Amino acid sequence: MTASLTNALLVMAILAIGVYLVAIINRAWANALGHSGAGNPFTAPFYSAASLWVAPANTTEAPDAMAWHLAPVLYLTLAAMGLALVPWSQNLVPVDLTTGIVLWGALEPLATVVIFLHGWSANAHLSMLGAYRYVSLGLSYLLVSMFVLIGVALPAESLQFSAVVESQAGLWNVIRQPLGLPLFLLVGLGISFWGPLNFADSNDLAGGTSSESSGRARLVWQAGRAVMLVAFSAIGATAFLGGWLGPVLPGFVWMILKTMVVLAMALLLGQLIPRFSPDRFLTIAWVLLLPLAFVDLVWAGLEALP
Amino acid sequence: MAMNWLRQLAAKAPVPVYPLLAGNLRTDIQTMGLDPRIEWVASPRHARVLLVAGELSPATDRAFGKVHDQLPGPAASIWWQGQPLDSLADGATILDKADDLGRVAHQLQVDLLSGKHRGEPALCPDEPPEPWQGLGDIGHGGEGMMGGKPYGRSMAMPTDDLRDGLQLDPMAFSLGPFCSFLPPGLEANVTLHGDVVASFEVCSTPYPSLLPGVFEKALEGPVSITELELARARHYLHQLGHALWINQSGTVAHAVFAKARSLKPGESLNKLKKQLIYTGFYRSAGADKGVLGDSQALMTGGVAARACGRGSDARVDDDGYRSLGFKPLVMDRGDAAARWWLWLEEAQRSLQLAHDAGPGHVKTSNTRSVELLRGASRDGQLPEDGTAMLEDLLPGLEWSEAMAVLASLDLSAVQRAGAGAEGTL
Amino acid sequence: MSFVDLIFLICGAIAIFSGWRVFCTDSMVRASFFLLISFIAVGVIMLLLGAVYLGVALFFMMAVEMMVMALFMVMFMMNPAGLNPMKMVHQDKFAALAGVVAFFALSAVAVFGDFPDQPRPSDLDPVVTLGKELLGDSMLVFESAGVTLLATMIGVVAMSSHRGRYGDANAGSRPPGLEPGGMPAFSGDQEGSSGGHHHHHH
Amino acid sequence: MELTELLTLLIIGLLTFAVGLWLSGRPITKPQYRAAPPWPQRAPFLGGGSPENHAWNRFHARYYPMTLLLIAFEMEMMFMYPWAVVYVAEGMKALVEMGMFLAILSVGIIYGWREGAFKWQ
Repeated sequence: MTASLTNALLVMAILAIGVYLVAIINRAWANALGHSGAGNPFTAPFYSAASLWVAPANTTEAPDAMAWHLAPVLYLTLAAMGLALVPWSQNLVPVDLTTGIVLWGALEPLATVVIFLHGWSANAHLSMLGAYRYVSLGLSYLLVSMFVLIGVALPAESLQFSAVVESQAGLWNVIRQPLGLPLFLLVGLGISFWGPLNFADSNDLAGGTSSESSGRARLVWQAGRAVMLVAFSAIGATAFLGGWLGPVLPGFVWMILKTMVVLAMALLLGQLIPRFSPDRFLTIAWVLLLPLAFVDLVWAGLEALP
Repeated sequence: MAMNWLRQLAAKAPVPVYPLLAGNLRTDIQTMGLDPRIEWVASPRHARVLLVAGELSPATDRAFGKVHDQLPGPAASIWWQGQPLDSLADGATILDKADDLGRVAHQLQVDLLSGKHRGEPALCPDEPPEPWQGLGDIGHGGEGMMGGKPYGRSMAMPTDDLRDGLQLDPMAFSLGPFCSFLPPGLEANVTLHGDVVASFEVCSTPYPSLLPGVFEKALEGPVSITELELARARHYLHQLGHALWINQSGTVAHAVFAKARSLKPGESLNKLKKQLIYTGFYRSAGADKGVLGDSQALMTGGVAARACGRGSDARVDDDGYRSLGFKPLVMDRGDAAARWWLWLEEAQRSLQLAHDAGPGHVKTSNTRSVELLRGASRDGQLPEDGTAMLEDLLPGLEWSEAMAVLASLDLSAVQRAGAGAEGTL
Repeated sequence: MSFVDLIFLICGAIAIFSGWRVFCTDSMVRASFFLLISFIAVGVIMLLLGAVYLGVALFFMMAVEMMVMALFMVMFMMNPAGLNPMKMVHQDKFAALAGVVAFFALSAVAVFGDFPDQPRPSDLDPVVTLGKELLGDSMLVFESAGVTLLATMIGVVAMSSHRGRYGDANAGSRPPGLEPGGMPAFSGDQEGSSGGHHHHHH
Repeated sequence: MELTELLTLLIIGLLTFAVGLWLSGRPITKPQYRAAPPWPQRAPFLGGGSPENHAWNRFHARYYPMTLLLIAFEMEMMFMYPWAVVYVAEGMKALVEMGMFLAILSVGIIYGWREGAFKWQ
């Protein structure tokens, strides 16, 4: 019980730091790309968060009140549960489930449900368009993500994330299964609807699913997105970059560094690449990415054969 | 007045401002957004301050009231280049210089957060959209499952679908004139089937764009090609930036606006060009859509026509340009990406021309036929509004593709600055 | 009462409550997601029973399925959000009766059934066992599941896709005749856009 | 063992849920609630335009064949996970069997692609 509580508090701490980290890296990239208004990466996140916190709330004419209120909270919760699955070092695994990979696979469609609800429940046109559009994305990257993660489970002979890390003691999966990480990066951008895969909250819908919300509800929504991206990056680092493995430095330091590398890559792609058309992405996901995921799986399988 | 620490922190954040354009001022707005003390937001729900840019016309009062009231209060407006509405004139914040926006907005944010400014009164009456016609306590519907006006709005009835042999409930609404993702002033009745545009009916055309001063002068007499081309390059970069913003590349768009603010003759845009190619901007949403027909291309003129292979460029009739070896840039794809591509190419070439012309040495010679920012003026005839073609162009497109196509076209009428008085304003 | 019992009772209550709400709410979307909540609660109970794989798999299966169900609900049902009041149940008396009978039948099995009571061997990994089974005795079942799924996919595409081998569905597609080779069941307008697709669901 | 891990997960979920609820503040979404914002503020944002009807209607999701294909495909994931665990132990047999299974399903994907199921309908 005590161990559970300590682990839970640890995850909460990582969650808080993660949100801050995403804000910092995102602003740092913006500054590097020539955005003059991004502000000081270290202080500006606090100002923006406070600004959202004190902003008044909004509602719509006839919303699905419960769903609208709960959707951001549930999204944050799902993100936190994803974060909980991450093994930070050999001895520090908050939730070392034997079916961790399956649970991560379950969190993705549940996130899709919650994002859909967020846009749908406002009973407003632009936000609902964002919600429906997102579902086409959420249901498309799901299979890719599952195949890629099964690929890393093959050499580990387990669905446990800590076992996946240990299986990479000889060689990291990023080299053994080179298609895995790039495919998984797209999944990460999709699940947190960031940059090129921001179908839910896009500018051409005046903010999409969050076009009707303001204030603290929006703060939770943004925080949820950030946590989801951190959770995804940490899972990506675990599955492909050898998790806590590394010389000299302690395991969790390696893990943090690797997570930050994946996170920084995802955020950079998010800022540089323009949004796909949903129509086009649907075709790409099924006709290009899914076969690539098959190839990745076969590759992983052949590589793992004794 | 005292603020708690949270509000003090919040006051330091960039002011979230919703730009409400009551004139064709998007370029100015984009430049003003470079101020780190403010941040443009896409929905008034995210804003604390409303910037009213331009002179409101009585025709849009109702629409203005709607957007104004959608800012979660307390919120306040800043008026720029126009008179405040009578009902909001008391204590209105008026901006004289565009550069001051950051300071003024920030001050307003502090006042709003500290409670010194109580927010503006609502303009629309506080009552449900339509009278409730219902049976239950909370306005539940009329007769049957589809009739009535539950919760004060009617429900859709099925109509024939655009593509399927199905009957669908259309999603119908009017958009604009103050949408951040539409050309300023454009008002349209939109019907969607799913997220595909089924019909797009233009109700009021976008605000005419006013010619920059140097183009004004070019219609009167010889002007320096350097100045003219710098203004042109700036304009195309701003258009491109808007398309980038629509396609969710806000950071890149910001960098483009920053570049456009301080263009130098002969500057190279190669880095940007490469970046846009490698990041797939020309393959993003809607890039292969919005191919113009011949008459549409001629109607639009300028870059849009040249992107379809219609090589008309009034600059070939000008001795000044001919002496610089000018040849029109033409493409034959005609889709949205071709226009974006050509905007950047034109901007690059304009910078080159500005360099070749040298400061003030080579001047334009032809005032009867001048290549403007959109299309050409021929014998004093300026390009007219072309938004009617959207009614043919957009139906059948998915929403984000339709918005991208809109962001690749400049269809507003062109007006001389002096002509505003007898125009729509 | 142990902690596990407590969680079991809470999840059971959630499953039953949200299952009941499915039939009370007006909104199709809400109904789908109440059903999802119900399934999730059942999934948690499966986790408590030690069926970690099945429980978690239930989450992802049901999340996808309920999402798709919600989409189709909204596509086909008039008044999908229940803005106008309506009755969500048909033949409610019969359904209630059938429910009660089923409940007692299942309860009887639970109470009077003779369940094996030897505990699971501690070294048994259900996922590994399942995998071995798939590659062993059940291989034929497993591969025929693949063929069944393929048939499902082909059927789904053939029935639902708009653009088919013979061109667009609305170009020349007509409802089939009432008798082989007979006139179309509905002689609509010239574009062949049938107006006969009113969905009288409730 | 496993139950401890699940307990931790439950605690994390509940804790985040509670924090999220606190962060998102008091719900003001109920129309009956007295502090609800005025009606004009609550109208759907359309840049000054107005809707003809409620947004909640029958909505033609243009990608519906894909969702049906996904459901069929997703059943197969149930088999993939246990397969992955015993893959190395079973070796070539596992590869061939799953290869066959995937090949069968790929036919479905290819058929769907050919019929345009992965496009906006």
